[in-house]
Amino acid sequence: MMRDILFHIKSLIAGHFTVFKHSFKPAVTVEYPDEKPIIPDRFRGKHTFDENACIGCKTCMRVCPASAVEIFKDGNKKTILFDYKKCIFCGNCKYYCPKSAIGMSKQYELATDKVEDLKIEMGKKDNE
Amino acid sequence: MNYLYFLYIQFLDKYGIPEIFGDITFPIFPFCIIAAAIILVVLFLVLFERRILAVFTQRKGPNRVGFNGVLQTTADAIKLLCKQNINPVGVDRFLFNAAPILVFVPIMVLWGLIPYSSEFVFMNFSTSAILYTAIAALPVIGLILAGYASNNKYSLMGGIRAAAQIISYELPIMFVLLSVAALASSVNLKDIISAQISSVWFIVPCFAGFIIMFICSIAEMNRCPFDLPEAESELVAGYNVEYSGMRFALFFLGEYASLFVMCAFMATIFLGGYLPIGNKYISELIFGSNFQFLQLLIYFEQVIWLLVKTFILVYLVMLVRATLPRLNSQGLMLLSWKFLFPLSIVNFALIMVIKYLMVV
Amino acid sequence: MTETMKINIGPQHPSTHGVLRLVTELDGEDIVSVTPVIGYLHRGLEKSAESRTYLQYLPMVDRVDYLSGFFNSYAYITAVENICNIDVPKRAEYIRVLCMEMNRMTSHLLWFGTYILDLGATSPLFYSFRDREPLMSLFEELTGQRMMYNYFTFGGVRFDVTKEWLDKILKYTDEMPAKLDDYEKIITSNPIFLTRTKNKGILSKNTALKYSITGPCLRASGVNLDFRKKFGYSIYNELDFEPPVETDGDTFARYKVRIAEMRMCLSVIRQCVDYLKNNSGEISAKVNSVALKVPEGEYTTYVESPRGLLNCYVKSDGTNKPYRVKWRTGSFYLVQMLPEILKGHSMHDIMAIFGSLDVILPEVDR
Amino acid sequence: MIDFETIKNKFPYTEYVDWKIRTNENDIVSLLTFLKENSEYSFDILTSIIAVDLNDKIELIYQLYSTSLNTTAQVSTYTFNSNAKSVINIYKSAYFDECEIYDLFGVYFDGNSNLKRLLMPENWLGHPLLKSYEMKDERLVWND
Repeated sequence: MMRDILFHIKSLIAGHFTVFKHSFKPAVTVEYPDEKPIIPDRFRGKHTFDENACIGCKTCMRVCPASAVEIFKDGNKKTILFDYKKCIFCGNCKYYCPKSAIGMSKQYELATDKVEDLKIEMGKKDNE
Repeated sequence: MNYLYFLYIQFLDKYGIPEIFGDITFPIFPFCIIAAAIILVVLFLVLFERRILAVFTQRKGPNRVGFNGVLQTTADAIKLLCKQNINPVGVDRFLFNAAPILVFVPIMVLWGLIPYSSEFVFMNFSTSAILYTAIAALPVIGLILAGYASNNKYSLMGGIRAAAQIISYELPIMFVLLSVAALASSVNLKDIISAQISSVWFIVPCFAGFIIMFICSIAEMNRCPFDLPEAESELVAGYNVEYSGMRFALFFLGEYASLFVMCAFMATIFLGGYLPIGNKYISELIFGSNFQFLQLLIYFEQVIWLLVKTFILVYLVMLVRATLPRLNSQGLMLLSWKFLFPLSIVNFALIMVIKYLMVV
Repeated sequence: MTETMKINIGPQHPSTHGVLRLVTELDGEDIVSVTPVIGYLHRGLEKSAESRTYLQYLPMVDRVDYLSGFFNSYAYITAVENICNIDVPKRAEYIRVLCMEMNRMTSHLLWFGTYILDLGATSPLFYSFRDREPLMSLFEELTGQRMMYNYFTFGGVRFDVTKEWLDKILKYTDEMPAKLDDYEKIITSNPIFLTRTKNKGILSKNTALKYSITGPCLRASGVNLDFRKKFGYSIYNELDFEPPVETDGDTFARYKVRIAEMRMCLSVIRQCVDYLKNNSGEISAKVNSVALKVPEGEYTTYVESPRGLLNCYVKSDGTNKPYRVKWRTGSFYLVQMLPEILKGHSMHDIMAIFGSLDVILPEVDR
Repeated sequence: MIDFETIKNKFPYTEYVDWKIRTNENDIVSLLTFLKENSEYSFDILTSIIAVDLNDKIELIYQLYSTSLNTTAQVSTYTFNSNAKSVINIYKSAYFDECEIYDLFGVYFDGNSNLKRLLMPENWLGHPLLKSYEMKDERLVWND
């Protein structure tokens, strides 16, 4: 009984001391908007599109689980439409593109207050 | 306080207003002082707690609003004040509105009982220590009413838990207070402090009592690990689950005001209250004993000593909060009735023996 | 006879870890009966499989249980690989096991933090999240994302690991035991924690088997059933480890099993890193994932996930889409068992017991 | 190794290949009881029940695991009229499984008196995992 109580008191003190000890360690916080986290190279952020490399095989459309990507082929002109309402950033379109025309950038701040902004068309050519 | 009263009567006398009017209206002054002090202290305490908890967990805490985050809690308070007061369907309107006030007012009275310096006591009753414990138990009525009036089962359970808790933890406090009163031969808080000038601080003879008092005070202010009435992970928010806006702010204010006042009370009866370490005032050492405003300076210094002691205790309370998980109701009862209550009686008996030896 | 009170715990509640609804009947604070209501997070993952190709479905399986995505990918991928008879290179298997064990570590760390938070202590939550963060960053570095990895492919893994990456893991495994000791100092012998967990929510061996409980909860009840050890799938039969077993079957035993399992994970991770550092090889068999030809057949994988046995049943009818995919998850059966384990306890113990089971709701509803 | 002859003698319409047993839908309860209670096998865990819609019939697959033998077994049966025998008296864990199959496939289990929708809402129309299922509920208007 007495030994139990002593043991409990000892463990309580040890617990408090462990928490107290942590107050001397530096903070691990990343203060986000001021201080950006380090983004690794393989990060899957917003897509990039190289219209010259694209051959219009539409593999990306076939491998996308959420049907978030669409390729429009009009002669030589290829455009791609990403729907970020649906996209789950799985990277399938990037991984299985035979010509590496689709890439994924490190851009991750994609929040917007307009729904229309979430549909992004890439690869428009001005010359008609 | 007497000086303030004297000034006020003199001021009224100048305009020919009778003294009786002054007697009746004078309490407005301490009321205003306490209200302002509570808001200031609570704003600081909340910030202090958030920063301290952040330090314990290797975070930074609020550091955006104002210089290094000092205005964070002020901004939070303004936000709470601007929020809509929601009256949920089916609440008992009168009790629902009265409950936060019933929680807050007794705590405000408690603030008036603490001697902040040897001349700065708002209410100096001859039995102020006893009165303190009596009033400290009152906020629970507000909690029960809040739980009952909210028309919410979680709130009701929170309120009932609060009642059960306060009953179990009131008794050990009384016994500890009795032993302190026996040591000081008085139940007046100022006398208890003056008794500590001549002898040691009462924490030395009555260390077990201090531990009991510390645990019971945490239980009385419903803080972790005794936060069963508002247990977030079980009862969502317990008795204040339906409250919003200003009424919620009152609960919040009451919680932190009671945290401060409980710690101040413990500092008063165990750590010598406003007494400095070694009974030597720093201002006396600096300015010499012939300095003109020495007495005034000493009053201020006494307040600072009390604040320092209080905040050391507040820090300890926060360390406990950061470390311990919440008790369950069986553990709560067991701790109180099987451990603290017998220990407080033993402590009381021990103190009586010490007192007897001291007198002889 | 007192009148009982019905109280709804959830679906929106701070500690149901998702959207579980427990219709609880209370007598005072004592529980008379509990009825779990699930389905608030049903996303139709099994139906979605039928309208997608094998490759299209692959990124979605990470979301069955978002805390241990690698296990789900592994279960699905091995099922498909076995139907197609694809041989996976050994290095790829080692990388897979390494990822899975790291994932088990993150999952248990998250469980530890949230469970202690359920009990009311705040600091350990932040410590466990702090220690989970390096692993998440390592995952991000390797796979590109912190939770929804899409890293395993049919026939292997997508990228090879680098030496620096492995060194970072070794550093982590060296630092971690001391941190686990810190957790234990705060919690394990804490008297409040002991009163709240000892002899609470006892799950006897027979009840556990009757309700097909698997994983740490079963091992805490004294049954040494770990499919990694028993089946030795992947390369687990080459690794040296001993799953921890406790006999009490109470909440505290489950806590101890998980803490011991974290230490075991670290040793398994170290063994995998050793192999990967000293051996090189292919990381993926040559498989045309886009036009994957899956012959007719069916296969069930048995994977030991952090929450118990994870089965993935895949039936193929020879087309490019799975005919039927069925997920069997550990949490589903844990939720079913809740009425039995909570009976006779008080309101306080609901969260203490429920938290110790480590139920993840997305996995229950799929 | 399993002695298939004894099973074959007891349940004549049973096929057996490599721990995969296919049986008549009437025999399923007695076969599972036999597999569980026979001390030689003692399949004590029913890991899951899988239902597969084969258009004209529904296949029910009972996956068993034996802790003593450390082996899995797969017992399957067909149901043609969406009616099956409940096994909750043998394996308690089957309750949620059967509710789920009732919910998603519309199979009724005789002997399970408390069948309810488990994952879908109570008032959902149809059984989603059937191959013939189409979402026809007009109450649900999706906002695209």
